[in-house]
Amino acid sequence: MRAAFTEDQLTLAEAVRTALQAECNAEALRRAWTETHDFWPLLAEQGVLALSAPESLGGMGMGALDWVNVAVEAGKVALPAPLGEHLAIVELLAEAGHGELVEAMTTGEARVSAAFAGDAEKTYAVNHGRGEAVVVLGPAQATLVRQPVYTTQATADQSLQLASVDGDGESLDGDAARAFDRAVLANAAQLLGVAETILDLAVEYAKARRQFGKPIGSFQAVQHHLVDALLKRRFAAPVVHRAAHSLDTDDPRRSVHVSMAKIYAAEAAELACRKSLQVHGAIGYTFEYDLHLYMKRAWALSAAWGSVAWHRDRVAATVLGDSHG
Amino acid sequence: MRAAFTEDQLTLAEAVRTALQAECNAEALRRAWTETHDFWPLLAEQGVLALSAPESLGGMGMGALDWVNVAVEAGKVALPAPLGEHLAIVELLAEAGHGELVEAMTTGEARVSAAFAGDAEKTYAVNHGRGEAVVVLGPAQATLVRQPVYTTQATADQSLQLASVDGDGESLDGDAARAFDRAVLANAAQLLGVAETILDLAVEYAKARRQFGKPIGSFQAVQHHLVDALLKRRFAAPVVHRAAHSLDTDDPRRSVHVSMAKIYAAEAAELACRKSLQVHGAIGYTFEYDLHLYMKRAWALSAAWGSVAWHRDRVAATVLGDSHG
Amino acid sequence: MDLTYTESEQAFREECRAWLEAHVPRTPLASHNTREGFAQHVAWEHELFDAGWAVVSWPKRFGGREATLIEWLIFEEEYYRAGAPARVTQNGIFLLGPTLFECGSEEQLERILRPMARADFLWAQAWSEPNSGSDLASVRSTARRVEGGWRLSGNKTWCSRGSFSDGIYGLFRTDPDSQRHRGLTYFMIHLDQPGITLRGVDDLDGEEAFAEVFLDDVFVPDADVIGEVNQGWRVAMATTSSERGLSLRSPGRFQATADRLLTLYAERGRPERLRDRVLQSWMDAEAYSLYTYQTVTRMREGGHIGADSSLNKIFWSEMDIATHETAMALLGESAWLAPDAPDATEGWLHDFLFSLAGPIYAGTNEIQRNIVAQRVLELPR
Amino acid sequence: MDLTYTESEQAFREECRAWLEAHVPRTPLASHNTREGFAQHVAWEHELFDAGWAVVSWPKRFGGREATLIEWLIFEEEYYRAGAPARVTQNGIFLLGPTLFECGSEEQLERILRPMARADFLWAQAWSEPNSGSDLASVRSTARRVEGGWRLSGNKTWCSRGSFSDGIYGLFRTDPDSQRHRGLTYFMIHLDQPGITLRGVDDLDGEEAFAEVFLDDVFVPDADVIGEVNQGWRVAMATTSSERGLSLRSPGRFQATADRLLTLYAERGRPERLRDRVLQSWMDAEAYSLYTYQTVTRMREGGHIGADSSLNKIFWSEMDIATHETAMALLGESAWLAPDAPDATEGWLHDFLFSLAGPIYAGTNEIQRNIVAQRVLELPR
Repeated sequence: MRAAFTEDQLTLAEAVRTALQAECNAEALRRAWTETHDFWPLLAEQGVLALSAPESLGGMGMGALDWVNVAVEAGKVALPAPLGEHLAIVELLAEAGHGELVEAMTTGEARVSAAFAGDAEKTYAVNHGRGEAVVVLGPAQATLVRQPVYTTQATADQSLQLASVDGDGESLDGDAARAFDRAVLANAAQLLGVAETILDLAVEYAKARRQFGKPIGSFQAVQHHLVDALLKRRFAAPVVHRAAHSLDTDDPRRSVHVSMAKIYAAEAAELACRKSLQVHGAIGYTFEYDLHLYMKRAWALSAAWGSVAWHRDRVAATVLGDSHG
Repeated sequence: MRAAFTEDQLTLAEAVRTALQAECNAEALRRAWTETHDFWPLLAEQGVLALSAPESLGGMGMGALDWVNVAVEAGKVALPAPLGEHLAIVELLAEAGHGELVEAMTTGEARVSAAFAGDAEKTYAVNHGRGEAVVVLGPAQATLVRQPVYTTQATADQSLQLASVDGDGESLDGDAARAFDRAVLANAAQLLGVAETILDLAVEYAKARRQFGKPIGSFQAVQHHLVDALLKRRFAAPVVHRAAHSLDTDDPRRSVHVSMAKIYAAEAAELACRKSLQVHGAIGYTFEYDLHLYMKRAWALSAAWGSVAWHRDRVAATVLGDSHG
Repeated sequence: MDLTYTESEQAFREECRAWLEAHVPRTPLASHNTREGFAQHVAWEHELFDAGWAVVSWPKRFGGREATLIEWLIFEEEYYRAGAPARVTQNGIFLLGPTLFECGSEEQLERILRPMARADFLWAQAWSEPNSGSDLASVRSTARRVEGGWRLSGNKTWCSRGSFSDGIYGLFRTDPDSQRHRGLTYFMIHLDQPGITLRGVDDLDGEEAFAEVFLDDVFVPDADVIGEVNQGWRVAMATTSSERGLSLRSPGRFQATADRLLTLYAERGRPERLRDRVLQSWMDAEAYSLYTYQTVTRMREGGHIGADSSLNKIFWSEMDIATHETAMALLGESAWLAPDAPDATEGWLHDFLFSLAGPIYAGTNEIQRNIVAQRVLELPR
Repeated sequence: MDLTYTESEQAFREECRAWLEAHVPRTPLASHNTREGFAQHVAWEHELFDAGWAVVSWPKRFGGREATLIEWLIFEEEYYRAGAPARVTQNGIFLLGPTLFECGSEEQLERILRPMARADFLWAQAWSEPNSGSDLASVRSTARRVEGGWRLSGNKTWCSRGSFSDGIYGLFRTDPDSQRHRGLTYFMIHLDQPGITLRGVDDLDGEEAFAEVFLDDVFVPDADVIGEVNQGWRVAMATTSSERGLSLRSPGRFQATADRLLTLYAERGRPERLRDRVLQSWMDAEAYSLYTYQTVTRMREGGHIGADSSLNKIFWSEMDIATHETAMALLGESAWLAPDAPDATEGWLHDFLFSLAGPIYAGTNEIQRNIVAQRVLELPR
């Protein structure tokens, strides 16, 4: 038992952090609203796109514990690209015999996103809606839509292009359930990241902003708001890490652990939004201040890949042996 | 529309308050653990036992709006007697032709309690377990157990004697549903009262207790705890009052309104317990301080006559048209 | 306690309902935080005023119909139930208006109230300064005595819809040696005066919901001072306990939202997993309404709302967020689609974002809790 | 990240489990907050110590088995899973013990640790004074220098199970001119000394869970001072970041409770209406365990727990209440029956009441939140 990441894992995440923080700041997110500010070449160059692909196909064959913190870093900067989806599906596509496609994906030449096949009528794929294919992925099945018909759907989070997906799909012959769990984990990891940024902004603001002759961060109510958000964020992290471990070890309770990761990370991010906005006050409510860029991402991520309530049902079905919802 | 009590109603509650506060203080509650400290003669003398009985049977024929604040006063002092049950059932017994029994009840000679016929296997009657009869009352049926076999069941709330009830019962030919709603309302009103006492104790303590060179009531965290409890208590009151009105006017949504009264009052009382204990700190956790007398009553009342979750199901069934639980 | 409506209250409700059914625009207006939408809302306000519905509780001579407070609540219920437009006059009729009723001169009432109520002259509040948000008394903007009036300089911010308004009102320091609450005076300022610069500030929706106003030696005549010079704090506080003020947020809006939530829940197939949250929102809207009816009854019988308005604000603002969060959860991924997306669902996103401002504006909920602690529970400062 | 147990960890677990299965009393002992029950618990501690399980992570020479921190967590998991008795030695082995390891002399270690661990000498903490609860530094009790030691006077309170203990430890003001944190010294005091009066204080259960201790010129030899004179605050604080301290509350207890809750939920027919609360408790116990394994790993690799222990405490204390509240809700009316009532259900009532003390003792959660705000988030005071 050693509940900590390896040096290699931390070094990888650190390298990605450095690259992302340099390129994907708030200014870049704002540019992404109007221009096509494309981070995919950067990710390819950093080797990030190859992380989870099999070595036989030019990938690095890394597991969830290796890339989970990369996804956290993507979340911190609200990376406007479906990196989590990419990391989740390459292995499935490889299993299903789409080796060439996977090779092209690891270099960034081919772009394949994924969409959650949940209870709703429509499925939405995040970003590069113009990608050549979409994997429609549920907890038990996966289909590959080769020539998807996209309908672009603008969202509150302007840097995140969403598209509803139509088109014929072929069933993918691989471990769909595992790929689904990877997608959920990547989503949870990004939520963890964005929660941290949202909270950091509030802490910095609380130190700087003065009212009643002192920094607002010295007021007990403000302090306790921020501590509550920190608490949720801190206790969510090990839950996300454990889910990565369970994916890599194929733990019999893998799906429970992944759903818990989503629940804890999403709740942490949502609480961070509430508390951070409240501590900021009016300034946090404006378009010119950066907070909303990250809040909107948090909300979008929370709604994607199954809501908290959906995942709670999934955990309950296994743990409590009931079949609610 | 006039959302306020009449002068008469307020005067009655005031008179009962004066009598109860004089007789039923914390000292009296402690005495009630060991001695039989009987408040029934006092209630008879004050006319309280006759309030809800028909005038034809020597009662005062008063409605729920008239007695609801009397029940609040009983809650404030944690009256160790099944007054709510009494107020709830006299009308039903009169309807069912038990006029003589009702007459004896209004003078305090006969003692009849009531027990909730819920989902659980057992039914428990509050206090005077030695009473000559028990009405077993559910949302749709009522039976009168004439010679009940009691098994005394001590509870955490030592001043409140509970007994499980066995024995043959005769079905009561009256409006059981209405009597049940009255019992729930009386329970909610007492919760409202005891919540107030619990909160008052905390406010007084927060003013007196000093730490870090000032009263703890000047710390924002303590202030906000108490405000949260006050908020719940304040917004619960009109919900309870409306339920009384709906009983008196036989509103088509009477049962929804009564269940809401229980939900709001119980949650207010439970939050008052949590916040008051926290503000008191260790002293509130001791047997020699009075807080626990009222907290234990709040918990007991909350569990009686259907839990919050039970009543939430009842409201949902009508309002949301679903049949959960 | 009589929670049934009198015949005349019932008649008033039916009159409201009939008029609103006949007149509320069938297609929703554009957002009132845009210039185009604001103009549409102003036109609606004209129609409302001309039919006598703009300020029902005001005296007839100012365009009201002298409705009781209960009737005002009924009007609000019907207004929101009908899905009628947001009130762009609200910072006039619910904030400045009550202030004038309490502290204004007869001349001011005559001159200002009707144009305010008819949306012929639009008012925006200007309470905050860049360094004075929660700490309302730390005003730095100044007013200097000149012949016939004052010269105002400084910087006011978070003026809602200030970009589309004709005037603002707020506190300025008239006694340069004064500290905090003392030495402030309550001014009304026309935005077309020389020396005024306005910068629009966009909200979370990206709409120009606020303005920052820079004042450089702006002239304001004595006639536009409310109450006494250096007594501005008292004037501002008088408003907060006014029965006509925004402090008494009407329950109609929340009940209408709760009803929409119930509809949405049914449309989405009554998902069990969200049942308790939907139920809580509906019950809380009821509770808020019942509480308000008790408050209004007390006020009709001579009581004051006082610091209770802070309890109100905490309750409705937190309820409002919870309700909209639940709606977003019911909608799932499509909740976050922009209004112009093909699959967008109407209104909830905008309203959710707006609900988040509730615990911030008009005094943060932290400040409100402080006020309740100190004034209702009488805890020490 | 390797969340699987090594072979030796697994072997350790099996050894624990086998011993506990063979030795844990089949009938629960009487409450350790009663004199009778306390004695039963002391006998159990003897058995535990003699078999080498009392202080698994301690050096062998003091009766431990030099287990790793991970093994200690495993031991705790097995201990609670087995339903073994509450630890009456806990204020010794988890609080005073770590203090001695950090700051005690070799002589003190030799003299005090084994009797403490075997429950031959029982220790109670004496941190609070009647006017010094959350404000721990406002100590008024004094110690006066005398030949060979000190004379202590004052009043300590909330000494858990003080009525059944042999000694207490706490801070006394040795520099009469000092203020707050300065000038305090850390003493161990034998309760059989002349000048000591003890008053039992009953808890919510009506059991003598606490004692108030009055000291009137009580002699304490120099040998019973821990660390340096006037440096008591530093000594007390050193303990809070000790990896052996109570500050690292082991997850085993909460996981065992969550498992019992799941059983209760199934027994009560899985009432849908309480599902999400049951689920949340189970998940939170998991989350707490995962968090603790990360903390312990960090500490094994040279890290310190520091102010993080405050985050821990907030989490477990609030989780513990929620879990017990849910159990009470599952039990309904019968939840509140006294232990001797015919229909009583075992244990939950007592444990619920005890859970309520969690956010109060060992520093209220308000104080813990202040600490996290100031030391972890580095917000200004």
